[in-house]
Formats: sequence, structure tokens, C-alpha cells
Amino acid sequence: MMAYKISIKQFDGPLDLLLHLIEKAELDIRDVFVSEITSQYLEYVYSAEDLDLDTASDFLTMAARLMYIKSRSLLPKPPRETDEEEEDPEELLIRQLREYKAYKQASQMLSELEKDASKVYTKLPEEFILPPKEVIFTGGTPTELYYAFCELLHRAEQGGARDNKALTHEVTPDIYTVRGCMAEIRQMLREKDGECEFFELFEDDAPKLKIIVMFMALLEMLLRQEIAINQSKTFGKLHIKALELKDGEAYKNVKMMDEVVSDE
Amino acid sequence: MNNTELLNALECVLFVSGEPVLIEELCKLFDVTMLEMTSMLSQASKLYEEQDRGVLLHITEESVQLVSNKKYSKYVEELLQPTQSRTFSQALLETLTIVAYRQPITRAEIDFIRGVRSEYSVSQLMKQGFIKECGRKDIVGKPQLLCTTDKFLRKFGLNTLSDLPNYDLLSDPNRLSLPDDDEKELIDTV
Amino acid sequence: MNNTELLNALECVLFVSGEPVLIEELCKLFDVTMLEMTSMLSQASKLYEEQDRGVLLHITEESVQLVSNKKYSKYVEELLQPTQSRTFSQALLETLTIVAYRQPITRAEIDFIRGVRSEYSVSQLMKQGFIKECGRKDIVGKPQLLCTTDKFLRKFGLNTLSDLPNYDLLSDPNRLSLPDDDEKELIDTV
Repeated sequence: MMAYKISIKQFDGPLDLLLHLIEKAELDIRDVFVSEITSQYLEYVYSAEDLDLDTASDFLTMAARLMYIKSRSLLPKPPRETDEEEEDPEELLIRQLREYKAYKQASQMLSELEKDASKVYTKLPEEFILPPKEVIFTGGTPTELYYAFCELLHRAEQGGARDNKALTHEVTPDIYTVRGCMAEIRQMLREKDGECEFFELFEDDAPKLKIIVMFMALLEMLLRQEIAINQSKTFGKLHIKALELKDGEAYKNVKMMDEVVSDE
Repeated sequence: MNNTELLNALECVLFVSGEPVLIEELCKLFDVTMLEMTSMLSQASKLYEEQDRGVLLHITEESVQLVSNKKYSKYVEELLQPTQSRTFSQALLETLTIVAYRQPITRAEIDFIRGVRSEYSVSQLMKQGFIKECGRKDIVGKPQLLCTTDKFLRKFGLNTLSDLPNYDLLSDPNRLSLPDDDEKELIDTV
Repeated sequence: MNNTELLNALECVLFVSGEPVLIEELCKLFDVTMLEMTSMLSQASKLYEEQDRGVLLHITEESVQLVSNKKYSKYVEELLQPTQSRTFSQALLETLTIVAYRQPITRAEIDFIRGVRSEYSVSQLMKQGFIKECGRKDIVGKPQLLCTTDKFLRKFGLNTLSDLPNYDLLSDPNRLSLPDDDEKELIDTV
């Protein structure tokens, strides 16, 4: 029967082998089960020398399917079930063979396409020396800057909303201390009948550091409800009003902002 | 920037890039809409072809690449002796074909059509970038759905999937009800 | 093969090669004399230039190469390395504005005015070249002093810092309040 020796490796699975046998016998796929194809297939698979574990299972499963179909044709047909859920195994295999054949043929056409497309060449990317990557900022006008600054000053005037933990270093308590400034503010408020403007707290040429520490002192006093700060209108001046001014002694065991920082 | 200038600039960036450039990126670069860009590209592509230029535009839905005109491939081969990329094995080609026509498709469906397990072929094709995952099928186990890539189109010289031979027939999942002979005729006429 | 065909084929092989190709080899390839080839090349080169093509021919005595036209290099750069465009975040704008009005200033002072840490904003602004170090403050720790750069002025279309709205008033280091009503009028007319 096996007049020629061919390797099973040249077939891409049992359907491929079946198709090969069908074509060799010049049969139509539909006639596969009335032909010798089944026995040819079985003989081929069982005599194949290079049937290893990797490829064996698919081929053997197909062999079992073919034998099952063959045995069905020899036995009287069982009475038909009313619901035909299961596709007839013979029909299913014919369907599979047809479908596989269609895509196998299509794959040969694809192979031609690829061969043709392989005459098309591309080139490697150029080496292009690039300047360092830049971020382009959009927007940003002097007016925007101005408003941002006004907003900051506004916030500075509001004062209370500050997250004081952010203030970390460069507050040099050697020169100005929060405690000292608090005393100064209390004194000023006493002189001015309990009310004054924020800017009255400084001399005109007060160093920035003093303003900063003064500011911190104000915050401490606000926190401890010694004073209240209010503003007649948005962007207006800040008024400081004494609530209950305390004695410096009252905070003997309390750490002020600058003291917390310098301890760290 | 007028049309001619834009086409020249396009030639320049595609030349430098060498690789496929996403059409989306070109839109951003030249500040034109997708519609304007695709119409411009197809116009340019036609122009190149008409002039039998040494380079042509290979346009897919996603990207565009400057490629050599295969009409002159014999000169390229003679002068540069480029290494031919290896061709696909039958198993790879069959698997790729099934994914191409039937995407999105699960591995089990491929296995069924081919009658063998396609695990290795699928992993090889994925590794080489010809197919990719494109979601999960909403059935038990949520299997991976596979589809082809832009690289696949380029490799086979296609602009779009429907350029595949017999696409309508073979992409129809119900096509199998066709009688053998009809099918045979259809395929044989390709 | 006529002249046009030869020029197209030439474009094709130069494209695929990417590198300079010896004119001698081209003569052999197309079976023409050195004289014919050099005249053809210079003719082609002129044509490319006249058309402002995206690629030009770079011809030396020995070789010829297809090169990108530098006229379009900004597109190439943009494509290969797109610039990110961002708007100034509130934090960046605030920090920048403080440095602008109050320079030279230390980071701690900025932190104080903003009420939050400005470390990230400062480093970003320095990286982008809008602010720079301009010395050290002579206090404990010798902190860095920051000021704006020339790029800052250009970005905001200013000739000098004093072109900033209300500069004289707001640059006063002692000032921690908004302009009062009289001053405000001045501002609103800016």
C-alpha cells in the first residue's frame, strides 16, 4: 500500500494529511468516507516512523475519529433524537476539511503576496543629532504673573490659611524671635487701643526677616486667639484687633514656630 | 505652508524616519486634521506612482512609510545584495492566514480550523509582531482574542485587510455552508 | 532605459542604501560612463533643489548620497523628539512671579510667601531655564539666591524686569500686602 515513504513531519497536522490523500486519489472531499481514504490514513499514521509524542496525539485523535465514523456506517443507525444538538461527526469532519482547505489555499496566496512584497525595501532611520528635549510652556503673560503675585499677597494678607509646617529654615531666631515679635505686637496694640493696621507693625525700612518673623508671631497670636485679623473688603487692608492679650509668661512651656524648627 | 511644501516636508520626515510613521503623529506635526492628512497622503501616493518614482508611499490605516519601488528591485539587489528575510513555514503561514481572515479569533478556534494545536505558531507570530492580542472573548475562561498588526500589512504589501485575496468570502464565519464546487470555483478564479 | 527611468532607479538604490554610494559603482550598475553619470547626477541634484524636495543629493567627487533637506529639519526634530507643551501650573506661576518681583530671593523666602514648600517648582523652573542661581545670601547656611533669566524675559515678552506690571510698587521687599486703593487704580490701568 505505502509505495512511497514520506515523512509525517511534512504534514501540518491530520487535516493536511487527509487533504493530501484526497488530492492524490483525485476525490471530492464529500466522497472521503466512501473511499479508501480512511484505511490509507490509518495505515499511514501507524506505519509512520517519525511519529513522536509531540505530533502523535493530533494524528491519533483523527484516527480514532475516522474509525468511529467508519463503525457508525457499519452499524444500524440509532433512532434519531428529536433535538439535533450534536453535529453528525461525518458532516463535521467534511466541514473541517473544507474549511481547512480554503485557508490552506489562501495561505499559498499570501505566500505569493509576501514574495512580491519582499522586493520592496526600506531604509534604516537616519542618525539625527537632536538638541536636548525642551518643554514649551504655553500661556504665561505678564498680566498673569501680576495676578498670581496679587493673589499671593492677598493670601499673605489673609495670613491664617497658611500651612506653617512648610516654613523650614533660614528663620534666624538669634536676631528676631517669634516670642520677641509677639511682645512687640502686644505693645503696639496696647499703645493703639487694641487695634492697628498690619503695616503699622513695621518701620518703613524693616528688614525682610523681621517682617517674616512678625508675620509668624501674628500667626501664633491668631492661633492662640490673642488677636483677630479682619479685612473690610477683598484686597483691602488687614486690621489687627486685640482679643485677649496675654503675658509672655503664659507661653513658657509652649514652643513657637521658630523654636520647633531650630530644635530639629 | 502650502500643499507642495507640506508634501516635501512629508517626504523629508518619512525619509529620515525610515520606519513607518503614525498618521496621527503626522497630523499633529503639520497641524492638519486626520481627513486632510489621509487625503493628502493618498494624493501624494498616487503622484509618486504615476511618476514611477524610485520611492513610493506605503499607506495603511494607521501609518505611512517610504518604501522602495519594487520595479527597480533588481538594481537594489545587484548593488546592495540585501539579505532576504526568511519566509514563513507552512504552519506559521497557515496560522497567520486564519488570523488575518477571521480576526478577532481565539487560539482554540485556530486550532479547530487547522486540526492541530497552534500554540507554537501563535507565540512565534506574536514574537515577530505580526499578530497581537486585541481583547478577550466573553466566554468561559475569557480567552485571548488575536488579530493582525500594521507590520503584517506591510510585510504582505497590503494597505488594508480587505486587500486580502477573496477577503469577503473567507472572512465570513458562516462561509462553510457553501457547497464544495462553488467554493472551488471562487477560489480557483483568484 | 531612458533618462527618467534611470533617475528613478537611482533614487531607489540611493534610498535603500542610505549611505554614500560610489559613483563608479553606479556607472557599472547602470552601464553608463563616468561622464554620463556625473552629468546626470548634477542635473538630478539641481532638479531636486529647484523643487525644494524633502531629500537632496549630496554629491562629492567620488560618491553620492540621498540626504534630508535641512529646510525641513524643524519637522524632523519635532517628529523625532516632540516638544511637550504644558501650561504653567499655578505652583510654577506663583513661584516664578515671586522670583520675578522679589529677586534675588532664597527658596525659604519663596516658601514663606507661598506658605508651602516650593522645592519642586524651583527645580522645575531652573530646569526649564526661567530662573537661575545668582549668588549666595550672606546668612547662616549661605542659601542660594535665585533670580530670573533672559529666557524668562523673552517668554513673557518683557524687555526688562521693570516692565512687569506695578513693578516698583510690588518689588519692594518689605511689602507683604496688596496695593491699597490709590495704588490699585494704577494697576487697573496697566
